[in-house]
Amino acid sequence: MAKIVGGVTTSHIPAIGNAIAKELFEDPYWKPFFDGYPAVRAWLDKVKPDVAIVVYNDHGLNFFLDKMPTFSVGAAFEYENRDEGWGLQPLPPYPGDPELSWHLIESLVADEFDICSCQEMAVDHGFTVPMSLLWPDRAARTVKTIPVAVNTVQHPLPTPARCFKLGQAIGRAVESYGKDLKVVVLGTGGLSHQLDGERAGFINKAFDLMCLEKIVDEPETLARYSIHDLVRLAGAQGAELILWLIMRGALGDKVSKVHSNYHIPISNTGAGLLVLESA
Amino acid sequence: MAKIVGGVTTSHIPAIGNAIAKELFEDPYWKPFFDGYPAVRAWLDKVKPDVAIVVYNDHGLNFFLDKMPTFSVGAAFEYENRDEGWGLQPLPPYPGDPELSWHLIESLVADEFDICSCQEMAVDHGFTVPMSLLWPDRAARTVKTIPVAVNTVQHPLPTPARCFKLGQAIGRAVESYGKDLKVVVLGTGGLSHQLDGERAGFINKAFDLMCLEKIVDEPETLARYSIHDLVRLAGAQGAELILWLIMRGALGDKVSKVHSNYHIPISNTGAGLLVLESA
Amino acid sequence: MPLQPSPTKDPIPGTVIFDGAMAMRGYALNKMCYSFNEEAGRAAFLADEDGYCDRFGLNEAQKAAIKARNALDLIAAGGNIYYLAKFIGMLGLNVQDVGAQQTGMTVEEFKAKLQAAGH
Amino acid sequence: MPLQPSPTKDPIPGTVIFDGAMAMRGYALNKMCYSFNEEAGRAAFLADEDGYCDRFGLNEAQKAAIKARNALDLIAAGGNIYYLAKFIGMLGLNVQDVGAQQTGMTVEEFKAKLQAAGH
Ligand SMILES: [Fe+3]
Ligand SMILES: [Fe+3]
Repeated sequence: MAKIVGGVTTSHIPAIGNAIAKELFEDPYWKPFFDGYPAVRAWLDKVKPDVAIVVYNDHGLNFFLDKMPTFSVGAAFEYENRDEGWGLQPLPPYPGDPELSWHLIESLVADEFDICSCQEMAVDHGFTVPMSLLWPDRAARTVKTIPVAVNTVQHPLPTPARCFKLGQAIGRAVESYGKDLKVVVLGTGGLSHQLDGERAGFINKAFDLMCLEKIVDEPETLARYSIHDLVRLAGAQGAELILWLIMRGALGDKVSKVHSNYHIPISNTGAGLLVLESA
Repeated sequence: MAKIVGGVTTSHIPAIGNAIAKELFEDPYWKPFFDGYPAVRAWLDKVKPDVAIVVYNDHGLNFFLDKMPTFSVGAAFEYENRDEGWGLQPLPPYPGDPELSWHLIESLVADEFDICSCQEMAVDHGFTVPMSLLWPDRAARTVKTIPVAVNTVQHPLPTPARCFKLGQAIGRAVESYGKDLKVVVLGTGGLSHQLDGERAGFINKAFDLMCLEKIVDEPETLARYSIHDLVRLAGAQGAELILWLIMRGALGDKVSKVHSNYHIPISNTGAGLLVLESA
Repeated sequence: MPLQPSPTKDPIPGTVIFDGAMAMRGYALNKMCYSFNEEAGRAAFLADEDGYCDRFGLNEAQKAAIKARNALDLIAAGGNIYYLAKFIGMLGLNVQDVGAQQTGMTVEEFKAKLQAAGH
Repeated sequence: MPLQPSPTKDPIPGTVIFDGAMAMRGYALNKMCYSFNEEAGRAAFLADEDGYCDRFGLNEAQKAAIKARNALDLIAAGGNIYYLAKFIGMLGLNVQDVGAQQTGMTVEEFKAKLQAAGH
C-alpha cells in the first residue's frame, strides 16, 4: 500500500529560481536562505520518496480567468515548464504518475471534492522552484510528480478549512492506493508577502513564526482563519498559506518536525522551511 | 431579495436544434415532442423570470481534457455559441448577469463547492437547444442567463448526491442575493440514452417514468443512485440525470408540478419535460 | 431490469466507461477530434488525413480506426464519444448512422428498435 | 496587530482584493497581460503598444496606465498582480522596483524596509 512519508514546506518565488541559475548559494544575501536546504535533501535521501505531490498555485501560466478552477490535479505523463513572460529558458519536463493521479481524482470526487482534472498542464515557478531546491541534481532525480494547483488568483479563494479538508482527503486517497509507493507532499509558497498596492512589502514575522509552530501540532488553529484574515495578517500573497494547510492535512494527525528554517527577506518574502515526518 | 420561481427539465440533443432550424413542428415524427412546449412557454409568460440558470453539460466545445472541471459557473457579460464541428451557423450570444454570477460563486465557494469560474465561456447545444425551446422568439427574449456546466465527459463524474447538494447550495445562494429578481433553473439533458458501444440505442422507459415521478416529491430517492447505476439504468448519456438533480435541489423542499410530457424516441433519446413551481 | 441502486460495479455489457485508464489511452485521438470544432482543423484533416493524424501523435490502432471510420474501434482505442461526435459529424453522419454501425443493424432497423422502446 | 481570526471583513488599507467586481473591470487588461507569456505577444506589444491595447479592447484608463507603467493605476483599472507581473517582467523590472514605485520609495529604501521586517 502507498504511504505518505512526510511533507516539506518551502517558498517558491521566482527570485529563488534566478539565484539558483546564477549559483548565488554563498552570496551573503542568499546564504542564510540556501543553508536551510541541505538538511531537507539529507532527509529526502533517507526516506527516498517515489512520488512528490506538489501543492502550488499557478501564477498565470496554465490558467487564465476564462477557466479558473479552485482545485486542479494533474493527470499527465509529464508536465512541461514554459516561459512565464520574462524570457527565461524553460526547465525540462517533469515525469508524472498518471495512474496514481487518476486514483487520487477518483477518490477525491467520490469524497465530494469538485476537482478539475488536467491531462496536459504547464507548471510554473510555483512548482519548479521547490523541485530545484529539493532535487537540484536533475540527472539523479527519480521522483515522479503530481501537481495539485490551487486558485489564489481570483477571489473567492478556497477557505483554509476547505484546504485542510482537501489535504485530509488526499491523505486518505494515497493510503488506499494498492501499489507500494512512498509519497512526499510539498506545501509551497508563503509565508507573509504582498506584491501589490500601497501595502507592497508587507511582512509579518510574528505571524510567520506562529504558523511555523502551529502547523506542526495544531493545524486546526490555522484552518480557522478566513482568507480575509490571511490577507490582513500575511499579505495578499501570504494567503498561499492555504497550500501549506493542504500538505499538512495530508500528513495525518501526528507528525514530528525533522527540520525548520526561517529567513527574512528573500526578495519581498518571509521564507519558511519545514520538514515534517508522518508518524 | 431574489427568488427561485421554479424549474424546467428538457432534453437538449442537437437533433432538436436541427428540427427547429427546419421548422419541423408539425412533422409527425416531431409533433408529439414539440407539442409539449407551448404549456412551458405559457408558464414562463406568466412567471416572467429575469434570469435563467442553465444547468447543462459541455459536449466538447468549451472544455477539453486538458482542463476538465467538475462544476463550472459562467461569470461573463455574454456567452457565445460556436460551431461544434458539424458546420452549423452559430446562434447569437446570450446576455449574462455577471453580478449574480459572482454572488453565486462567492456563496458556493464559501459553502465548500470547488467551482471553476468562467469569465469567457462558449456554450454548446446543451445550453442553446433549451433556450430555443423555451424562448423561441429571440427578439422578445429578455431573460439573462448563467450557465452552470457539469462534467459528464470524463469519469469520475460528480455523484448524484453531490449534484443534489450543489443544487441546494445554488438555491441558498440565490435566496441570499439582495436584488429583486425572479430566477428559473433549467435542468437539461436526459433522459435515458446511449450513443456509444454495442449498447447504443439503449432506452429505459420504466426508469425514465420513475424519474419523472420521483423528482417531484422524492428527489432524494434519485440522489441515492451511483453514476454506475445511472449508466446501467439510463445509458451512458442518461447519466445527464445529474443535471436534473441540480435543478431540483435548487427549488427547495416543496414544489408543485405544473406540466409534464414524455416521448420516445427523439433521435436516440427518451425525452422528458417537466415544469415545477417552487412553493 | 430492477430499478434500484446497486452497490456493485459490474461491467455493463456493450459499454465502455471513459475513465482515467481510457483517457490515458485516447488523449491524442481525442485531442485531434476536439480540433474538429474549428473549420481549419476539419479542412486540414480532409486535405491530408494521415499527416493530420501524425501531427497529433495517434498510434497505429487509432489511425487504422480513423481510416476505417469504425466507431467501436475508435472507442476501444481510447476515443471519447463526445469528441468522436465531431469526427462523425464532419463526415455527415448522425448518431443513428453510428448507432446502426455499432450494433450491426441497418439504420432502419436501428430506428425501429428506438421506436419499439416507446411501447 | 493581533494574530487572531476575525469575523469582520474591514477593508485592508493599501490592498485591493481581486474579487468579481475587479475581475469584471479588468478582464481585457488581464487577458492582454496573459498573452505576454508568449514571445509573440511581447513582440507584438513592443512593436505597436497602442494597437496591441486596442486589439484586446482596453479602456482609456487601462491604456493610460499601461502607457505610464503605473502599477497602482493598473490595479485600480482592474489589473491582477499575477498577470501584471508578466508586463512588469517584460519591461525588465522586478517586484522590488514595483514595490518601490507603489510605496513611493526608492528601491534602496524599499529593500531596507524589507530587511527591517526581519528584526
Ligand atoms: Fe507564489
Ligand atoms: Fe447531452
